[in-house]
Amino acid sequence: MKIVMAIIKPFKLDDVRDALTGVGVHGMTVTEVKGYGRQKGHTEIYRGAEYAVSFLPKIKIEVAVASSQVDMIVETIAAAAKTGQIGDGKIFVLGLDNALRIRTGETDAAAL
Amino acid sequence: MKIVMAIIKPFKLDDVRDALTGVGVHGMTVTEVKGYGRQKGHTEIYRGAEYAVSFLPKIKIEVAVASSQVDMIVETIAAAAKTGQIGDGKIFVLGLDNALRIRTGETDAAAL
Amino acid sequence: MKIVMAIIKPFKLDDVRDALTGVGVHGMTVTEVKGYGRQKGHTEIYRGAEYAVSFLPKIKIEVAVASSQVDMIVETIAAAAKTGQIGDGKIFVLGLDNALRIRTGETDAAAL
Amino acid sequence: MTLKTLLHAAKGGFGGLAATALLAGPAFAQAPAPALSEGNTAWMIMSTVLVLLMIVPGLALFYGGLVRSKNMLSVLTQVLAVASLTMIIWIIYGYSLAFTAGNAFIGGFSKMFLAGVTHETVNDGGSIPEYVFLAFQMTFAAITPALIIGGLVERTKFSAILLFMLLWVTFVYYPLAHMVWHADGYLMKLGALDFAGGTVVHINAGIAALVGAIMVGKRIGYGKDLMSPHSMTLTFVGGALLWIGWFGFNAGSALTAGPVAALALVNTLVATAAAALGWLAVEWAAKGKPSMLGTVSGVIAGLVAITPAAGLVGPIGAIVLGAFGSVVAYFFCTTVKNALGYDDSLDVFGIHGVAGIVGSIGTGIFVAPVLGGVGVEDYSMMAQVWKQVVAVVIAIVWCGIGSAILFKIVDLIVGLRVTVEREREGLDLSEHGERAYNM
Amino acid sequence: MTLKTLLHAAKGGFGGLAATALLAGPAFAQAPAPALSEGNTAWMIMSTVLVLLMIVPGLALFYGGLVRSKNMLSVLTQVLAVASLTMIIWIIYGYSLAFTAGNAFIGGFSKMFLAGVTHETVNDGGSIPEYVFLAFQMTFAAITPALIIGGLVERTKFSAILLFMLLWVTFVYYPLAHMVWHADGYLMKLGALDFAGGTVVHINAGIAALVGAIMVGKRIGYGKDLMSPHSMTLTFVGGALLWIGWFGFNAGSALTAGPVAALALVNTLVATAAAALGWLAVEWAAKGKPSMLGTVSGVIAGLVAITPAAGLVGPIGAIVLGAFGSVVAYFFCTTVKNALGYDDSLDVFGIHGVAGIVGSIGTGIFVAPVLGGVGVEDYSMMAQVWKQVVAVVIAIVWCGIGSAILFKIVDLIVGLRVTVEREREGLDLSEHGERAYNM
Amino acid sequence: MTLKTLLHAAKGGFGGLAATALLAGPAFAQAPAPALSEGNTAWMIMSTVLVLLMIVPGLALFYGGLVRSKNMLSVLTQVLAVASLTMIIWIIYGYSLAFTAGNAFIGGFSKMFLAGVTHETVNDGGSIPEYVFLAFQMTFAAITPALIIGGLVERTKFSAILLFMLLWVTFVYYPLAHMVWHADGYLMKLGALDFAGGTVVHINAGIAALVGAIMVGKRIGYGKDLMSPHSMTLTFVGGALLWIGWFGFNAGSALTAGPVAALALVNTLVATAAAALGWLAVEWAAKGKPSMLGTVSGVIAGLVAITPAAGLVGPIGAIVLGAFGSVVAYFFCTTVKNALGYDDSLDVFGIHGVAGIVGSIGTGIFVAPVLGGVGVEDYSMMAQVWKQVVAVVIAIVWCGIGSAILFKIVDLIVGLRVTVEREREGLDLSEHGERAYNM
Ligand SMILES: Nc1ncnc2c1ncn2[C@@H]1O[C@H](COP(=O)(O)OP(=O)(O)O)[C@@H](O)[C@H]1O
Ligand SMILES: Nc1ncnc2c1ncn2[C@@H]1O[C@H](COP(=O)(O)OP(=O)(O)O)[C@@H](O)[C@H]1O
Ligand SMILES: Nc1ncnc2c1ncn2[C@@H]1O[C@H](COP(=O)(O)OP(=O)(O)O)[C@@H](O)[C@H]1O
Repeated sequence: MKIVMAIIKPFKLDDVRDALTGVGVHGMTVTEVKGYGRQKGHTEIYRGAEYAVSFLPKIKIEVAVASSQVDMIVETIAAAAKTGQIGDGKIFVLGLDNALRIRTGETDAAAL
Repeated sequence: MKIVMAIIKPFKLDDVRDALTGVGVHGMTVTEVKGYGRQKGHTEIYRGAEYAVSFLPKIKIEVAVASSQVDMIVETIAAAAKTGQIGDGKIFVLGLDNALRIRTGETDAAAL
Repeated sequence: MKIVMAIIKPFKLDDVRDALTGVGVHGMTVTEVKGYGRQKGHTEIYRGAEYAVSFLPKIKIEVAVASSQVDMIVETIAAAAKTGQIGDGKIFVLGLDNALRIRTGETDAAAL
Repeated sequence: MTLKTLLHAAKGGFGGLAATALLAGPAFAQAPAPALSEGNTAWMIMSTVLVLLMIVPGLALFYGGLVRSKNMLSVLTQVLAVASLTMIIWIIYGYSLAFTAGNAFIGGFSKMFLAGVTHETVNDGGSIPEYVFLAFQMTFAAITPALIIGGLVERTKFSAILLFMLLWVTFVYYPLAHMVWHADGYLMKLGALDFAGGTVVHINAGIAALVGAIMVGKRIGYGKDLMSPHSMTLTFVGGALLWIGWFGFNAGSALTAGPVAALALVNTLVATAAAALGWLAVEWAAKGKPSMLGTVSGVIAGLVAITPAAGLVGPIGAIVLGAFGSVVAYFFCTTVKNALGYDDSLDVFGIHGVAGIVGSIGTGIFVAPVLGGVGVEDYSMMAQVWKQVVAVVIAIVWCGIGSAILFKIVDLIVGLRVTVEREREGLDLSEHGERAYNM
Repeated sequence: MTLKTLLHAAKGGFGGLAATALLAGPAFAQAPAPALSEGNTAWMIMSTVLVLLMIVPGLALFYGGLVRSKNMLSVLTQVLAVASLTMIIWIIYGYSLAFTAGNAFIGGFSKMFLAGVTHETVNDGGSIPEYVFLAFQMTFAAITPALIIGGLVERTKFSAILLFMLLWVTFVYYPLAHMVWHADGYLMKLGALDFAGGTVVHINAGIAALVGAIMVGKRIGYGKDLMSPHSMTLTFVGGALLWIGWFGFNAGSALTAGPVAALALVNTLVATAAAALGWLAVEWAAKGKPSMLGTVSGVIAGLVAITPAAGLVGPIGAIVLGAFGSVVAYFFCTTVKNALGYDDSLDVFGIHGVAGIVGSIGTGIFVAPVLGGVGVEDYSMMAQVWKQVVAVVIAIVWCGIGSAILFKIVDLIVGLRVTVEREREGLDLSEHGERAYNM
Repeated sequence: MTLKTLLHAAKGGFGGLAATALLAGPAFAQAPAPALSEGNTAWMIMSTVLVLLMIVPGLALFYGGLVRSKNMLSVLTQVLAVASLTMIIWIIYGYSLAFTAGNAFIGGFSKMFLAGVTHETVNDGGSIPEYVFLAFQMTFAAITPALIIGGLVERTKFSAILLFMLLWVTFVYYPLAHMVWHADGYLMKLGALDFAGGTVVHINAGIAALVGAIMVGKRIGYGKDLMSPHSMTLTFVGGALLWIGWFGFNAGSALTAGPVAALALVNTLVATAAAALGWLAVEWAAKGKPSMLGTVSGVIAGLVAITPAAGLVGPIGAIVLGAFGSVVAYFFCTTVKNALGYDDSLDVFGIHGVAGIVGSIGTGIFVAPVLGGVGVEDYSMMAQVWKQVVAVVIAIVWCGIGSAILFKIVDLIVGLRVTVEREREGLDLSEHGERAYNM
């Protein structure tokens, strides 16, 4: 199993969620994060004080999936999250040793 | 070493924290997240606009532990977080290559 | 590739960001988290109610890097985040199987 | 003495003003001498302050709480800047155009830059300094354009809003205020009743917002994305302060601290309470849950509905009018708007326009002495309701056409809408360079 | 002229009213003719608005800030709906039951639906329209039930709250108001002093909240989970607006804009300041840190303590009374409550009940001319304190028993408490279908 | 009758007071008899309440919104506690030191503990109870120290702030108030104009804050870390409430509800509107984006600039003064402060000090009848401007030296600054044991 972790633009969350549901993924965990990267930030001015803000709001999606599905899911997310503009984000795939559904005690693929 | 990552219901945080402390785990990192899964969301109405909200508040707990302790810790969390109702959450176990305590420079098991 | 995940004190974020930029890391993702550990929390009193708050605000930084750079980056973060006082935090290194830049479709090292 | 001659006795002032002299019961009869009254002046200064409270922070918070947090500051800035701008214009030529003699549709330029206004000039009733009268009216001329903002939020350029409001008060508001509240005004002469501004303020703003919402177009993602209000708490606070300030608006429109203001005070309490309960009840019945936003929306709808009637109907009439205005507004905001598909983002038309129309027409009914109202000379319900309908139609047509033309002109000069990227980033950062919250 | 005959001269009105005529110093002696006063009317309209400001947004924010964010809207909706409901009931029969002749415990139905109230009727003092008097009193009858909400938050059904409050104002509030403020009232005749509502409003609400807190039961997780206030900032704002509005409550209870109101103004400033410093000081000494919530709690405790005494004691007496009421309330909220273990969630009893009792009894002491008070006829400290104690005991017993019965009835009809799941999800979503914040 | 004798007729009272009697136009001439006026009393009670509204929640929110959330409660607590403390001191000896006869620089102790103040004593004009006059002045003596907090936030000990303010009102504020507003006062006799407190309140607070900011030192991370305001919304609300309350401050300084208050009302509206637009415009031109914070900062700058002039200049003069004060303050806050590098955290000097100076000197210009002002006897622009400059310089020197000495003393006794760890943790937790938000 793998954990697919995608960093995307906030306004793309609904699209990605719909796309994932479309390919049969029915669980995910989402976190509000701040991203630093090539996409340049903005300047904020409060009276005399000017601040260059380089961290931009992003959304992190984590989905645990069976290894066989990883490629399909990465592609699905990438397609749904893409605007073609700088700052679209990244998708990372990490190894996942075990999974457990707390409610039932089911493990691994059955837990997803 | 492993990272145990649990997604639980927010009101179970204190129980889980106490259970972990009880079995000798004295460090963890907690994040407020939103979960999408089998547990159905709710509908919000703001004047004419009805929104089906499918992301629910959850808590993510990350604990770095020695490999030998993983099973015990997973069980401890599962027991404390369980209500038996849909949406109780998941526990994921990921591999952890290295760990470092910034303050002392200790590494691996000593860093936890 | 690896994911370096550091838990640090919030006021050290700018220092760490600058240090990382200094060694050529131009991307990272940051999350506001709460940490539980050796650093003791504080007591809050609201009229008659006293609460011992044991979760303290921390910042989690995640950086995906090529395996060859891991040590250097861990050291850089550790140096920048260190105050020498309890609660400085941890650095964890996790395996990273794949990476993808959504905008371009570039993968692995090219995606970082 | 009765109230029969109410409107025909108006001599160049505000509807409510003439009312006062005439309402005078025995206790009052000894003191209608044209001397400054410290009591009336105290009340009218406070009324002016209360109407300003409606604008900032009242309206700004009521609206601001309903948008997404990335657009919060844009709403606050727009409300404050529009109010400031229209106050300065009021001094330059607004007061003159609205409240000096001219023709039936607009005043003249004789009081530009407040020419001739001094410490010694008084209002038409004679009991308060003219400075107080013009300040009170200034706040009405400032809140009305600010109300329109609710139809335009989250997508309209700041420059477009300023320019539009400048034109709109000049070509739409001042003429309508003159028609309704000046002795020579067309609607005043017709005998249409508008105690505190149902047509001039609420229908007027509601229609302009509707036209604007259609011409500016829908927000990106409207009807698809989650656009939940970023802080219902702020909306509650804003709504509550609107209620508080509205006592200046309604009871202040008596221009005196006497029985007319007293009646307006009671009506502004009970019509609003009834309207809050009305919305709460229909929503509870229709959707299964009574909401905070619904209850507060009822508050505003009730306040709007009682505005034209505040000093003219009895408390029971006020309760009926408030509850009815609220239920009709509920129906518009939840059903009609969705059916028609326009993005009147904060329901300016649905609440101010709709409840304003209900209130204006209802005033013609509940002013009837048999229904507890204060009556007007030679009252006939049919005739009065007809006059009210004429006033409503004139306001709708005048404002509808005028606003459409002005939005078009502004679109040609500066463009109405920000770019898609700016809209998505949020107007706070893209138009104002700030963020509302850094928690 | 002295104030000796203060209470015995009351002729069917509000305690403070009679006071005014009697307080008249030389400057005033020429003008007590029973004519409408624009100055008094202006002040009393503003006072009414100020008391409404105490309810919304004042009390709503003060309470709302103290709950968890998932229950914020439930508090706001409860406060607004309860106030709206009790205002409408006031028009229907409340004003009549409280302020018309009847027996020593309750009035009659002669003014149901405001029968007989017109533009020309005035209050007993004759200087303000009856409409203003009844509107002012309406806000008292609305804030008192709203105060009770603080003991019930985060777990009580919305329907239960509405039903309870409807019954409670009818069977507990109106009778007590009649007893204290009507010329025929039992406590008025007894000579118990209550300038602005220490017994009727604060002890009354405090006891009802305590009974409710016990009968509804503790919140899930009480004493175990972290239940920190979700926004202390809002609590501060609410507390500050309560202070602001309380000038209408206290100085407005003079029913005139003269020396009595002036004294109440000063006392409502300094008693409150002293109480804020009092809580801050004991907390600093006892816990090591002076808190914002403590300072604001002191503000409220001081306001409650000075309420029955506002126009009756001197400024130094007010300072002592405020500080003392605050310290006693501190002791109850921090020690007694924890010892007894009931969940009076927002300390309605601890602050309003306790400081109300201190203030009511203290009024009997500090009204003494030798302590700077205005005095009452044939004053004897022992006798007056005894009358005050009798009034307090009657209020506690009447309200305690009445509230217990009514809570039981409501429990049988609709049930007092939401389910565990709904409580855990939060009342905003489960009862109202909304969320307060979407940042 | 003209205003020529304005200041020389002042007999032991407030600048604005004497003005009133003299401003009396025909309508007023019949009624200057020294009897209590219910209308004036109503207005002055409200004015007092409005100034309190400026402090809490107005100023507290305006300042609080600008700090980081970890210091929010410290600001709220400081404002509330400082106001409470200085109100109690006012009763003990402040009123006496400021407003009883003494020498040209300070009053005496004859009214300590309000000795001799009764229901029957009135203010010098005779139309309001002395209790109201002293309560109104109490709020001025409370808001001025509270303003200073803005220069000290996020790093100063709570105990240091309380101690400093106690000393500061005693040795700096009361003497300056006496000099400016008492008939024997040095600046009053000189003929310097200060209608509502430009020197006593704003320059005074601005200078003290500047001295404090320098002596306490910069916040850790100043100029390096992101210190964005935690809630611009709260700052907006606070700014708006400051505007609302300022009508009590400015129009209340007339001490009557007549033509002078009316003029101050209009000026407080239009100077502020012009100042908001002024800041917005220069910022738009200079930085490319007009900001909410800029617009609100303009509001405050305009209010400060019109304060000394409120009842003395005409509306057009007010517009010019407001806009000019705002633009100069903009320049100080954005350019001069950065160049000099001191950490006057919330720009108390940049806004209150700078716009206060502009307003004080500008009053000498725009009071000219030829510029629409009300004039003073034997007016000569050069002479009057010179008097204004003298007053400004005296205020700066007196306050600058006094504040420096007092900060030094406080540093020696309790220490000015918290430890680095406490500062980093935030004052809310380290000094008050609470957190503002638990969302
Ligand atoms: N090396 C990295 N490790 C972790 N997150 C990264 C890394 N590089 C970029 N990110 C995340 O991806 C987001 C987008 O990256 P950015 O370089 O701005 O644009 P793009 O992905 O289009 O090249 C960043 O805001 C950050 O959250
Ligand atoms: N495949 C997944 N990957 C990551 N997180 C998941 C996944 N499936 C579920 N979750 C998380 O677990 C939570 C609970 O899942 P849900 O399906 O609602 O209930 P249950 O675990 O009882 O079957 C979700 O809200 C989500 O945060
Ligand atoms: N076993 C762990 N797993 C995950 N996070 C941990 C673990 N132990 C500590 N942490 C994180 O590191 C932070 C600092 O740890 P702490 O024990 O307080 O201090 P130190 O690292 O200096 O020994 C904690 O607040 C928590 O966020």
